[in-house]
Amino acid sequence: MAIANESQQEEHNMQEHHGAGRYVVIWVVLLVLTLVTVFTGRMHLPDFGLLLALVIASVKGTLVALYFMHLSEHRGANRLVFGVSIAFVVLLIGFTLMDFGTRFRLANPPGSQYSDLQAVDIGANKAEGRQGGHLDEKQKQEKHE
Amino acid sequence: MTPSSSIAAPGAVPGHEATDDHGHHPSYLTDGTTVKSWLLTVDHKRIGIMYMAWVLLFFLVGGIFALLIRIELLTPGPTIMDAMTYNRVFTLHGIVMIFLFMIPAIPSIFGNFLLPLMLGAKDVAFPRLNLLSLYVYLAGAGFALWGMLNGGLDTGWTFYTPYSAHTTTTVAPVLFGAFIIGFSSILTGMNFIVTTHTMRAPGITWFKMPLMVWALYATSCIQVLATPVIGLLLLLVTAENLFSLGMFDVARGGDPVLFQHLFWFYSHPAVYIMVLPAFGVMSEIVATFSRKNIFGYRAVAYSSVGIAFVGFFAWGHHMFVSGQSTFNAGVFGVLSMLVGVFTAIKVFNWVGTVYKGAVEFSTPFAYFCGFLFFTVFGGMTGIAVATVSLDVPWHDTYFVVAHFHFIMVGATIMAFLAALHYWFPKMFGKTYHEGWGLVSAALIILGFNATFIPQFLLGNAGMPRRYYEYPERFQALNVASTAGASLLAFGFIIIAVYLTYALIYGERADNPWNSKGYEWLTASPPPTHNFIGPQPTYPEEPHFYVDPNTGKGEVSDV
Amino acid sequence: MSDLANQFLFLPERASTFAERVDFLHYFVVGTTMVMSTGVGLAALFMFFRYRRREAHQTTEYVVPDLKTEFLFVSVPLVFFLAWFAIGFRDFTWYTTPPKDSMDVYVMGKQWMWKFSYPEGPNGVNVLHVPANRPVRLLITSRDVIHSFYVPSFRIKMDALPGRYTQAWFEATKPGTYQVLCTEYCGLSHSKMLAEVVVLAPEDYENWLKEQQRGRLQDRQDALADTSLVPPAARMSEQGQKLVGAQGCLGCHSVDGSKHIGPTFLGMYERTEKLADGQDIRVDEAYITQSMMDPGAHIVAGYQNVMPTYQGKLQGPESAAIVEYIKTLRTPNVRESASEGPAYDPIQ
Amino acid sequence: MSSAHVTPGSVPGPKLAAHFASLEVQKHAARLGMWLFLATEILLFAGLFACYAAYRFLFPEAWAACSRELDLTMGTVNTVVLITSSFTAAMAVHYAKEGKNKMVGHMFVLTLLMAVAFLVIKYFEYKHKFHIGTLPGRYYFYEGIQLPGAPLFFTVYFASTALHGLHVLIGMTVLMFSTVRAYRVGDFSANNYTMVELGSMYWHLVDLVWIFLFPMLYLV
Repeated sequence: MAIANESQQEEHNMQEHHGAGRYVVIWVVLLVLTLVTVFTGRMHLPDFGLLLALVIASVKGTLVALYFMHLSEHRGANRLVFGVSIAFVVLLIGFTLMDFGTRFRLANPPGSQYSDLQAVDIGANKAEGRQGGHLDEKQKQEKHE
Repeated sequence: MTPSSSIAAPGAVPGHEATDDHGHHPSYLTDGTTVKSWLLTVDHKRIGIMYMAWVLLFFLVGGIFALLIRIELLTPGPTIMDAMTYNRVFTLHGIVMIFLFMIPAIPSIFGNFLLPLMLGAKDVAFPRLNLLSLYVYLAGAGFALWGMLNGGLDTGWTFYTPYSAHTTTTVAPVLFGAFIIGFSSILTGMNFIVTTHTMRAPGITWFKMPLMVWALYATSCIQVLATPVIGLLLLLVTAENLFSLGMFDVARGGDPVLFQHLFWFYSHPAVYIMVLPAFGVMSEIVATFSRKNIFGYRAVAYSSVGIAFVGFFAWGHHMFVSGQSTFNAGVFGVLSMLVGVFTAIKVFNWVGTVYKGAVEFSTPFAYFCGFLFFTVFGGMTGIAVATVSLDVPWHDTYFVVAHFHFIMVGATIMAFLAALHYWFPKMFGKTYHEGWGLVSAALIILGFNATFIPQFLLGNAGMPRRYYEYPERFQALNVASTAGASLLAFGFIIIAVYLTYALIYGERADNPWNSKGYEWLTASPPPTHNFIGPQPTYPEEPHFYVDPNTGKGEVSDV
Repeated sequence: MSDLANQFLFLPERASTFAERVDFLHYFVVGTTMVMSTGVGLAALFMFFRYRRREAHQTTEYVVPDLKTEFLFVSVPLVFFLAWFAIGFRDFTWYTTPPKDSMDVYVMGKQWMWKFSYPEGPNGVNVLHVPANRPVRLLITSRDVIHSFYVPSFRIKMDALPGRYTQAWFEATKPGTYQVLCTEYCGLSHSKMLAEVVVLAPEDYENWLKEQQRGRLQDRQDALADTSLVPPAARMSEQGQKLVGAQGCLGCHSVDGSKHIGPTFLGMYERTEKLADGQDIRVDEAYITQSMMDPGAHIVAGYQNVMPTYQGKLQGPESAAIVEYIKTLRTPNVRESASEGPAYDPIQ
Repeated sequence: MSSAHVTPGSVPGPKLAAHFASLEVQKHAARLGMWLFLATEILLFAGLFACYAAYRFLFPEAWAACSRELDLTMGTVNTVVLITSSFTAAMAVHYAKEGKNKMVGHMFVLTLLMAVAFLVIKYFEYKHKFHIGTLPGRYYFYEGIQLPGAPLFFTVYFASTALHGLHVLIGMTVLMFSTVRAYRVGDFSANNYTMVELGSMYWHLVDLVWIFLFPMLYLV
């Protein structure tokens, strides 16, 4: 039996052997990025703080995947698998958030940013836990708009 | 280009004589007869057979639950059980049929048995993981059964919170069992994907793979990508039920609709885990029994992958009236239509395959006819319930029940039975009685229709699902449905009897269909390492029934 | 014509504006499905016969579709599906966007009954009164698990989520009584969670509203076309609610948990009370009935023996109805006024 | 794989299972299988990420307040520890390719030590939370933050860190096998390092998940 083409290709790619220096560089970059994200995180940027942190995390994650996990040398199916799984995570989260953002406002959890209902309590212990909500007078008048 | 010699003369299969006549190479069935040689085998064929034994057992269990449900619904009031028992019975019917029967049925039995044979490989890529997946499945089934024997649960197989978080029935072990079965499903899926990528025999390029392999490949992708999400969700609900973790707890600001999003992110693709392998089986069968190349091979192959992909992004059509946003309903509605188009392509191409073919109306083909009927109507009613406003009255009524039984029970069981009959000689080297086969196929197709067509009408009339008692105006249709179910049960009994008989006393058969599928080019039953001697040359194309003298010379376009 | 179709499809009576839209699309979808699948089926049957096998090892021509055929296979269903979707989504948007002048009704599902209340008006258990030809917006919530509010004749359905509101609206087209079913599995008596919508002609509705506001008892029998539809327990509890008012129970017993001359009815059923003589008693049907007939037999600690006997004043069914009503007040933290918003009590 | 045999030649090589066409295929299969398995792990965490995203979207204020309640120093130290452990795991693969089995073992021991350090730090974080009452759902009794959604943050926090911690434990087990093999058998070489590679891939995934969990939980 001959070798499937894919396997040959991959073996060829994996023949490359890099010096340890490459790993050290990546490691240092990862540590620097960690410090950067902690620094920017402590600034508590109002709107895009989490976004910035996630962008930095994605850069770090990409470095780990490409170099520590050798995805830069893998081709074909391996990359596809990784790419598809990341895409599906993004789509799962995207569709779900889209729902919360566009829902009838009273159908979101009371007390949340996208609800007009006030939380009765935060449900902190066994005795509470009766989170409902009520409409403000103002909102009652507005609710048809 | 001329087809290979092995295509021209199906009788002269290399290694065939050696196996049967001289006995040097025992078949996989006789290669080791001890119990240990079965239980610890890594042979994909034996694992497939062991899966078959267990899966059929759970099919029986689920079927008994189904009959109990139908008997209970004979009268508007209580008939043979109380409400609590009924609620548990329909839940267990769902769980057993979905997690223990439908998901492993075709991939784990026929996929395991056939995938390496169809690819000309000696085994799947990870034989020991394959065996592990069987035992993981049994461990999960054990947990679930233990939970059932300890009272069972009454949440419905959808486990919606907050009900599942608070019910006092035995939720945790059954959920944990389903979680474990998820691992088995993932292992099988991984194994199939890697096998398809790395184990194809020389000459088998992607577009020379039989359509069954394409379908299994697409199924495996769904299994690998979707199952982890339900695994996590089952853990969260178990934790909610046992320790009040609070992830979906309304009293803490949690959102039960978020649970539904995550649940259907798995459970909608899971529908395709159940039905895509059925599409694969039917592609094989329609080609073999009309002795024709598949009309639009690439279209059928691509549509399998397309269904697998788009199927992931249609989940919200289960939630049109759940409080989900109108905007999301629109997005999911459009995406659901695409799934319908992919299925339509398949249906047209199957019918097109018969054109200028040579149809032999034997048992598997009878099931193909039933399958076509159930797929068309199950699929069209699926499109209908995904048509956003129509879902409002139909949601959670018997219309939906009838729709998914048409697809999952109708189409998938047709395919399961067709596969069982079609590959029975391959698996055991024997044939069954054709007359009984046709009679029971007719009975079963009739029985399905008699069971589920009244349920469509019940749904139109407004009877909600999971009802223990119902207003009297629904009784006539319920009685009709129960009558159909008993017909169905009768059909299954006949099949069980004549197949068992055939297993023992059946006539010796090698390739009774004169099929040219690659799996038929080795002996029936196949030897342990699948092929003996020089491996048969792979045909120019899968499903190839062209006259070797003229070849593809006369290509007729349509 | 459409009546015939409805009968053929077993569709229930069509009694709202939304139902007309849904049914139109329903006929369209069923019609095209039937035509197309009959076509495919006949083609298949014809070919099964025309191209039957003539010899065992028969070979066949190599037939592949050209691009045009495949394009047809894709585009024809796609066009139909998208057309259905376009109509369906238009109607759905219409259904999820209540008109501005619609009247609000609050709907609360709980295991296993429906409570209806109007922002300024009366409450009802398992019976919702609405005027015909006027848009009604339902603000639906649940107090425990997810329920789903379904009126087959109006073709409307919406889940009731605990702790928040979902909305649905309808405009009933003709007076009558229509059944409400729960379509989201909600536990033991899911299938008994029935209610009814009574659609009244506008002037009848005004009269009904006035009567309610005057607090007078209304003869329920007039409004109900089919008495078999409402489950007995729910009907009894509603009767009990009226009796409690009529017999003056509320003079001494509150239903909102506040302490008055007598113990509150709220959460009384199945509560364990300490009696004046130091014993514990579990409040069940027997105890409530006994306390109505012979109030002095067991006095709850902290209360005076001041209640008159109702022996002879209440018939057997009437006292049973009061017991049923008290049972419905079982869960603590009942909120009587609807506009306060959704509340949620986890099941213990 | 009963009929496996050792490839001929003086260099100790990996075993070729009978059903594979060649070693290349076998390695390719193993690697692809591992990537698929990692994909399932990513989607397992995706469920939690979706819960996180949904509730962060709904309760941004509670999220910010609760996130500040976490110990950023410990979190940062843990991130550094885990990244470094990932680095040593990568180095182990590097040495395995060069056939330096001792160094493979050393690198994995370092990795394992850092994994233990990670868990110890996590233990102290948990302990503090049990003390002040920043606990999931109904067990929440912290007075400092009274915003709706606060108990949910800690549900997400505990669920995701506990699941991640479980993966740290599984990863440690996997690496331990490779470590023992590197010291005892010492047959890793340029054409036999799949076991080291796959083990370290798993460990990188554990790191990868934490790289995302860290900003999500500590730096909102």
